[in-house]
Amino acid sequence: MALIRPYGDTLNDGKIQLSFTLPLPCDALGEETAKAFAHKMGIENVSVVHSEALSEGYSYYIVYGTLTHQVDPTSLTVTEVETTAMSKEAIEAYIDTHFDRDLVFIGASTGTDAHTVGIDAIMNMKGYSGHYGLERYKHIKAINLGSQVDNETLLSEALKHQADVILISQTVTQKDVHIQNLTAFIELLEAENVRDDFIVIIGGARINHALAKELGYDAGFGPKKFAFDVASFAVLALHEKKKVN
Amino acid sequence: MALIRPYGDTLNDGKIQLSFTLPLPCDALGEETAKAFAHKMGIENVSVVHSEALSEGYSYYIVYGTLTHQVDPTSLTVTEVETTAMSKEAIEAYIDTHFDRDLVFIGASTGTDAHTVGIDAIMNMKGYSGHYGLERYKHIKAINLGSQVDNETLLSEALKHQADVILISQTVTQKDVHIQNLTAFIELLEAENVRDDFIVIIGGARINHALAKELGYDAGFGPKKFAFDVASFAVLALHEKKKVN
Amino acid sequence: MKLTLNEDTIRACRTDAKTIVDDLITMIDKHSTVSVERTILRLLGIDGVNDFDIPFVNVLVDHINDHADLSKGVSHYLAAAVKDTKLSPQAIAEKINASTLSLKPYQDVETDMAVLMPYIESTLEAINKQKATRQTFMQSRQTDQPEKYVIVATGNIYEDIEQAKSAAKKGADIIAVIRTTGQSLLDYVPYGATTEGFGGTYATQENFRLMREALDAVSKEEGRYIKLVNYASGLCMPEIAAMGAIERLDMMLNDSLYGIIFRDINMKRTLIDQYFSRVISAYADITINTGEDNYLTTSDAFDHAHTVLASQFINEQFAASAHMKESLMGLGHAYEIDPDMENSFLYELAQAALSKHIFPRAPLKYMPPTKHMTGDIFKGTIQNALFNIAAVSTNQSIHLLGMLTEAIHTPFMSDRALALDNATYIYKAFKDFGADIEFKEDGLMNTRAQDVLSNAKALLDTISEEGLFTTLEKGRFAEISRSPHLGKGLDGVFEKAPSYKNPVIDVLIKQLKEGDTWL
Amino acid sequence: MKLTLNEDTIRACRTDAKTIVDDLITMIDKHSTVSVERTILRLLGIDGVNDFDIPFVNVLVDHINDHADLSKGVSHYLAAAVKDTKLSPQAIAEKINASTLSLKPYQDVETDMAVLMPYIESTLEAINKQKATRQTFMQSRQTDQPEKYVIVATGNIYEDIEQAKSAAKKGADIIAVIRTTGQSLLDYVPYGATTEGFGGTYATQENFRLMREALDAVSKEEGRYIKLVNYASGLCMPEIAAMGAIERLDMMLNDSLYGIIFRDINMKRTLIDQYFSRVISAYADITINTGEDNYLTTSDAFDHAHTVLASQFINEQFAASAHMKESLMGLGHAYEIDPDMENSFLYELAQAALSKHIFPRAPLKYMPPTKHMTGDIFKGTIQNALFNIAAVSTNQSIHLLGMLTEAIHTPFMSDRALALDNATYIYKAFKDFGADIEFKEDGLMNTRAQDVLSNAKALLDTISEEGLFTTLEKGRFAEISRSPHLGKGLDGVFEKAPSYKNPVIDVLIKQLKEGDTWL
Ligand code: B12
Ligand code: B12
Ligand SMILES: Cc1ncc(COP(=O)(O)O)c(C=O)c1O
Ligand SMILES: Cc1ncc(COP(=O)(O)O)c(C=O)c1O
Repeated sequence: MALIRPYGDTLNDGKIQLSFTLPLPCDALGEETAKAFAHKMGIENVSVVHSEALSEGYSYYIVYGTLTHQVDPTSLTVTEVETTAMSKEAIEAYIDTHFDRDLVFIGASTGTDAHTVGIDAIMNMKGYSGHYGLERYKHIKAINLGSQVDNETLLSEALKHQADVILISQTVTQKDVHIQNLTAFIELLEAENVRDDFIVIIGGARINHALAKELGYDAGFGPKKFAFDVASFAVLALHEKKKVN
Repeated sequence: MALIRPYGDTLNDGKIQLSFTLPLPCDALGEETAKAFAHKMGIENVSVVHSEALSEGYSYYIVYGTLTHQVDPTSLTVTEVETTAMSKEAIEAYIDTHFDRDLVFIGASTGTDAHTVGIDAIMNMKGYSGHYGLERYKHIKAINLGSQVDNETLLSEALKHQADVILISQTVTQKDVHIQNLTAFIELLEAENVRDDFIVIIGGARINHALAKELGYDAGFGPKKFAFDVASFAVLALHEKKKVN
Repeated sequence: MKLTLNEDTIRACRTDAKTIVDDLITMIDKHSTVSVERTILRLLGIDGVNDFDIPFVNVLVDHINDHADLSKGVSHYLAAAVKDTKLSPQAIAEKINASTLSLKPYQDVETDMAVLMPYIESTLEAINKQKATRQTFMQSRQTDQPEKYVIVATGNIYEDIEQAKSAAKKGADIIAVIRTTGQSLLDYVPYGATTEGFGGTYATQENFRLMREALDAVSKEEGRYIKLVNYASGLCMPEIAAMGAIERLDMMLNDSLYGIIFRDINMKRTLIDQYFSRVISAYADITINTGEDNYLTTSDAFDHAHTVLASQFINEQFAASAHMKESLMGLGHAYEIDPDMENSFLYELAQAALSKHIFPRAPLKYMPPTKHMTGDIFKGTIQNALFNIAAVSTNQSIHLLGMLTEAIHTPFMSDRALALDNATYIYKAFKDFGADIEFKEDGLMNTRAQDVLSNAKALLDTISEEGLFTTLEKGRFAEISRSPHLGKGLDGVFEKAPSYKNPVIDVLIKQLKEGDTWL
Repeated sequence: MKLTLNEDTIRACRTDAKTIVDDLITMIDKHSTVSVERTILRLLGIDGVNDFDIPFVNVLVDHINDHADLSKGVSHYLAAAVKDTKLSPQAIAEKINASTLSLKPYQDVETDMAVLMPYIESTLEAINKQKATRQTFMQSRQTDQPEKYVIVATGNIYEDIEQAKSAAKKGADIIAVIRTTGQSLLDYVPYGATTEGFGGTYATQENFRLMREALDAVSKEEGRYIKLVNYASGLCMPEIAAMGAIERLDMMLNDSLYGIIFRDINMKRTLIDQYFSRVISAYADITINTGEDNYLTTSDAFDHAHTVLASQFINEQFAASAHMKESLMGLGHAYEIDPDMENSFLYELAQAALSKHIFPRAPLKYMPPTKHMTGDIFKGTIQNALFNIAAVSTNQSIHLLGMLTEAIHTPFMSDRALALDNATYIYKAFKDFGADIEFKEDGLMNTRAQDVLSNAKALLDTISEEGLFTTLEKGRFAEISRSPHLGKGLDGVFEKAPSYKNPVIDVLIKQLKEGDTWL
C-alpha cells in the first residue's frame, strides 16, 4: 500500500487544476455551482481563479484546489500490449525462422474516415518519426487500401489477398463513430465466420489496447507507436496462433 | 430541481479538463494512475491527452473526460455581501444624513505581508480601475498604515484614532499564513474586549465573504471590488450597529 | 515590412498557371455532370425530397438518365416539359417522382430556353436580394484587421447555433459550419434540419437558413455582420454553391484539388463541378476558400511550402476563368512548420508575407497549426499565439483561429472562446508591428521567400509541361497520387451532346462579363 | 535590430548618475551598521547559533554595543581579544555567549589588524576555491541565448530541492530560492536547514549549502552548470552576501532601493549595507540582480518606464563604486505593460532593446509579466510567450521565466515546467529573429525608445540636483514615499569612530583594485 495524491509543491498536497464550462450565466451563482462541482469531485480549498462569460447562458471557469482522493498505484493493472517490441531486423529474422512464407498485412482507414496519415505512418515505406513502415520490411507484404474504405470492402480484399493481419485506423471519434464502425467490423467477421482467420489490430490517436480488447480486437495502438511495435505484436501472435491450430 | 452538468459542445455532456502532477515516473503506470484519479473524481471516458516527465520521479498529466456528477444550481446559496453597492456620491450623502460626524476608516496590510497595492486600491486617493479610493470620500477620514503592520500596532492605532472601521489586506496565502494572521487579530480584539467597537473588513486576491464570516469578520472582499463596495457595506453596517446600541 | 522579390518570376508563375488551367477548360467545356444538372434544377426552383428522402433534383436527373438521354442536359427536358405542360419545374419534378409524368417523350423535340427564363430570373432575383442585404449589413463593418474565423462542428445544427452565437459574442467575424465526415461522398444533398453528424453537421439548405437567421440576429445585436461559411465541395459542389447563394452564405470552401487529393474524388468530375460552382459564387459575391493549406498536413511544411504557392497560382487562374473577382479569391495557406524546427517563426512569417505580396488583393485564408498540435494545450496556446502574430503582422484577411484542443476533439465552446481571446490580445499587442519593422535585405526571411518563389516557379514550369492530371498522378501535391480514371463520382460525368444547353450558366456569365451582377 | 539613440544623452545620464552616487559615498564611508559588523565577524570565520537560536555574530555585536563602544568596529575588539587570548574568533564568540569572556576591557587598547589576517585569508581562500570550482563548471556552458531563470518557493528547503532538480532537467539555467515573507525585516540570519517558510524559504547558510550540493549533482548529470540565486537584501544584506560567497551562490538579488521602497527599510542603513555587500559580491564573482523592475508593480509600466531606466543608471554607478565589473551588473527591467494597451508588445520590445543598447555588457535581468497576470492561465501563457519573444529577440541575459499561475500561487512544479517549455519553444522559433529585422527609423519603437531615454535623462537631472534622499521622499520611484529618518533598521546605523577599522573590506578592495581577485 503506497497511497499517493497529486503534487503541487509539497508531497501529497493534492493540488489540481480544472477547467470547464457551465450552462449558466457568469455570476456569483455560476461560480458557486463551479465550486459545488469541484466539491462533488472530492476537491477541497476550491479556488475559482478565473470566470468568463461565453455568451448569455454559458460561462467558463478555471479552478484550483486540493484533491482529497488517494490512489495506490501498485494496486492498478496496466492494460498494454505485453509483447516486447523487436527491431525491424529482429522481426524480419523472426519471420524467416518461424514461418515458411511471407506474411500479408492489409490495412485501411475505414468507414467515412479520410485520415490516412496514421495508417500510412505504420504501413508506408517512409514510415514516421524515423521508423520505417511495413512496406520496407522483408518477408512482409503490406497492402494499404487508403481511406474511406468500408468494412465490406476491407474484408473482401483481406480474403482476396489471404491476409494474415488486418490493420484498421480510426481517427474521427466524435460521438463514438469509431466505436460503431469498429463494432460493425467485428460483427461482420463473426457473421462471415472468419474472425479467427486474422489477427486484427486497430490504431489511432484515441485508440488504446484496453479499448481494442473490449471491442474484440487482438490489439490496439495509439500515439507514439510505430511499425515495429505493431509488427512485433503481430508476428508473435501469428506464431502463437499457428501453434494452437 | 434543474440538474446540470458541465458543457463541452452538447448540453449536459459533462466535458471537463484537468491537469495535475503525480509523484510517479512518466510511464504507463503513471498514466493509469492519472486515470484512476479521474475515475475517483467521477469522470468517465477519461482521456489522458498529454503526459510529460518533470523529473525522474514526477510526471504531469492533462486529462479530458466526462463528469458524471450533476448539480442543481437552484439548491445552492451564495455567500456574498448582501448590501447593494452605492455610488461614492450616494455614500457621502448617506453619511451626511445618518451620522452626525465623519467616519474613520483605518487600514493596513498586516503581518509580514508587504503587498500594498490592494489596500491602496481601496484607500488611496487615486483608487483603482477608475474608482476613487476612500481618501477622496467626503465625510470619511481614511488612514492607511501601509504594509508589514503587526496586529498589535493596527489595534493600538485604531483605538488611538477612534476608528469606526478597520480594513485589513492579506495577499500572501501560502500555507494559510493569512488564516493564522487573521485569526490572531480577531482573538486580539476579543481578548481586549473591543470586537464590537469596530466593523472589521478583510480583503485580498484570495479572500471572499464566506471566508471572512467563517473567521469572525464582518465582511470580506476579493478581486474586482472597489472602495464604493466596501464603503457601502461599512456605512450600512455602522448605521445598523448604531440602531442596535 | 516588405519582401524583396523578383516581380518577373511572379509574372512568369501566373503565365504558367494560366497555361495549366486553359488546358483544362477545353475538357470542362465539353462535359457536364449529374451534379451540374441537379444544380440547374435547383436554380430553376426545384427543392424538396420524396418519401425516401431522395431530393427531387436527383429523382429528375436519374429519371432522365434512366429513361432518356442526359447528354442533352436537363434544361432541354425541362424547357420542353414546361412549355408542354405549363407546369412549373417543381410541379414537374413532383409528377415525375409520382410517376405521373415521363420526360422520355421530350427527348428529341426542339426546345427554346426562353420558357425557363422566368424561373431563372426569379432565383437570381432572390440571390440579388441576399447580396443587397449583405451589402447593407457590411456597411457597419471594420476591415482594418484580419477577420477572425472559427468553426463549429457539433454535428447538431441547434448546438452549432449556440456555439456560433457564443463565438460571435467573443469577437468572431466568421463562422464556418463544418460538415459531417461522410457527406462529401454523398451524390445528393441531404434535406432539412439535422442533428446527427460526426465531426461536423450536414450541409442542408435548412441548416444554412437556420444558421444564417441566428447569425443575422447576433449581427444586429453586435452591430457587426457575422459571416457564414460552408463547404461547396465533394460530389455536390455546385449544388451547394447554389444553396449558399440562395441562403446568403458569405464564403464557401471550394477546391477540387482538395477533393481529388483528400477525398479521392475523380478529377474530371470535380473540376467540371468546380467551374460551375465558382461561376455561381462569383455571381453571388461569395468568397471561396481554397484548400492548398491541407497539403502541409501530409507533406512537410518547410520542404513543400512551394507546392502551396504553386497551387495558389493555379487556383487563382481557376477562379479567374470562372469570372471571379480577386476580392473573392480566398486562397489558402497555413502555419504548419514543425515547432521543433529552429527559426520556425521566421519561416512562417516569410511565407505569410510572400503570399500577401503575391496576392495583395485576394482575401487570403490563413490556416492555423493543426498537424503539430498535441495534447499539450499550453504549448498549443503558444503555437496559436505565434500563428496569430504572423497573421496580424502580415495582415492576412481570413484568419482561421487555431484551437488549443486541435489534437483532441472538435472545438468545445470554451476552446473557441480561448482562441478568440488569444487572437484579440495579439491583434492589440502587435497592432502596428508589421508596419514598424523591415526584413533585412539579405536576411533569413527574405532569402527564404525568394527560395520558395523560385521553387514554385520550377514546379509550375513542370506542371505546365506535363499537365495537371499527370501532376496529380505523380503525387506532386500532398504526396498523394490520384489517377484520372479512378476516384468517386466518375460515373456522373458525361460528354455534352451537340444540342446541350445550360441556360443558367449562360445568364450568369453574361452578367458577370458585363460586370452587371447587380440587377 | 538596432535603435537609433543619441549617445550624448546616454553619456549625460551616466554623468548624472555618478554625481548622485558620489554624493552618497561620503555618507556611506562615514558610517557602519550592525549588519556590516556581523558580516566582518562571519568573514572572520564565526558561525553558529546559541541555545536561543541567536547567531553568535549577533551575540557578539550586541555584547559590544551593550558593554563597549561599537563605533570602533568589531574588528578592533576581535583583534585585541585574539591577540590577548590566542583564541580563534569563533572560540571568542562562544565564550562571550557563555559569559565567560567580556570585550569591554579591550575598548581602549591599541590594536593591530594583522592578527586577524590569517582568519580573513582563510575565508578568502575558501571563496577563491569556490570561484575556481564555478569557473571549471562554467567551461561546459553555452552562452548564446538568455539564461533561463526560475524560482522555487515552497518554504521547505527539501521540497525546494525537488522542484529545483525538476526545473534543471527541464532546461533551467538558474534557480532562485525565494525567501519567506518575513525574513528581510529580521535583524539576524536564521540558522540551519529549514522547512517552514511562507511564500519562500529562509535564507540560511545550510540551506544555501544543501541547494548548491543538489544543483552541483544535477549540473554534473546534465553536463551544464546550474546557477544558484538568493537574496542579499533586507536588514542582513552584507551577511547574506558573505554567506553566498562562501557557499558559491552565483547571483544575489541586491538592491537597497528595493528594500527602501518595498520593505520600508531605512535608506541610510541599507545603502551602507549595500556598499559592503557589493564589494563582497564583486570579489566573489557573484552577479547582482537589481530591482527597479518592481517599480512597475505599483506604477504604470508605460508612463513610468523612464524611472526604471534612471534607476538602472544609478544602480550601475552604485555597483561601480563597489568595484564591480560590468559583467556582474544584473540590472533589472521588466515586461509589465498592461496587455490591454494597443501595441503593448512594440513598447515592450523597444524598452528591452533600449536597456540592452545602453548596458551592452551588463547581464540584464529581465522580469516577466506579474502585475497584469490573472487567473486566466491560458492568457497568462500567451503573456509569457510574448515576453519570451522580447527576451530572445533583444538577447537579454538573465531571463526570469513567467509563471502561468503568477496570480494564484507560488509556482508548482508543473507551472515551472510549462514556463520552461514555453521559453525553450520560443528561443528555438525566434532564434535569429532579432538579427533578421530592423526597426523603422521613424517608427513607433524607435520613437518610444528615444522618448524613454530623454525622460530618464530629465529625471536624472532632477535627482542629481535634489539628491537621492529627496527623490525617495518625493516618491519618484514606484510612487512610494520614504523618509531618511524613518524605516526599519535605522537604530543599527552608527557613525564610525576615528579609529574604526574594517580590515576585510580593505583587503577586498585592494585586491579588486589590483584586478587581483584570483589568488
Ligand atoms: C491531418 C489532419 C487532417 C487531414 C488528413 C489528411 C490525411 N490524408 O490523412 C485533413 C485536412 C484531410 C483532415 C480532414 C478532416 N479532419 Co482532421 N485532422 C488532421 C490532424 C491535424 C492531424 C492528424 C494526423 O495526421 N496525425 C498524425 C498521425 C501520424 O497520428 P495518428 O493518426 O494518431 O497515428 C499514430 C497512432 O495513432 C498510430 N495509428 C494510427 N492509425 C493506426 C492504425 C493501426 C493499425 C495502428 C497499429 C496504429 C495506428 O500510429 C501513428 C503513428 O504513431 C488532426 C489534429 C491533430 N493534430 O491530431 C485533425 C483531426 C483528427 N481531424 C478531425 C476532423 C473532425 C476532420 C474532419 C472530419 C473535419 C471535417 N468535418 O471536414 C475532416 C474530414 C476527414 C474525414 N472524413 O475523416 C478531428 C477529429 C476529432 C475527433 N476526435 O473526432 C481532429 C482531431 C481535429 C479536430 N480537433 O477537430 N484532417
Ligand atoms: C505587485 C506584487 C508584489 C510587489 C508588491 C508591491 C506593493 N507595494 O504592493 C512586490 C514586488 C514587492 C511583491 C513582493 C512579494 N510577493 Co508579490 N505579487 C505582486 C503581484 C504581481 C500583484 C499583486 C497586486 O498588486 N495586485 C493588484 C491588487 C489591486 O489586487 P488585490 O491585492 O487582489 O486587491 C484587490 C482586491 O483583492 C481587494 N482588496 C485587497 N486588499 C483589500 C483589503 C480590503 C480591506 C478590501 C475591502 C479589499 C481588498 O481590492 C483590490 C481591488 O479590487 C502578485 C501576482 C498577481 N498578479 O496577483 C504577486 C503575489 C501576490 N506575490 C507573491 C509573493 C509570494 C511575494 C513575495 C512574498 C515573494 C518573496 N518571497 O519575495 C514578496 C514579498 C512580499 C511580502 N513580504 O509580502 C505571491 C503570493 C502567493 C500566495 N498566494 O501566497 C503572488 C501571488 C505571486 C506568486 N504567484 O508567487 N509582490
Ligand atoms: C478546401 C476544402 N474543402 C473541403 C474540406 C473538407 O470538407 P468536406 O470533406 O466536407 O468536403 C476542407 C477541409 O479542410 C477544405 O479545406
Ligand atoms: C532586488 C530585490 N530584492 C529583494 C526582493 C525580495 O526579497 P526579500 O523581501 O526577501 O528581501 C526582491 C523581490 O522581488 C527584489 O527584486
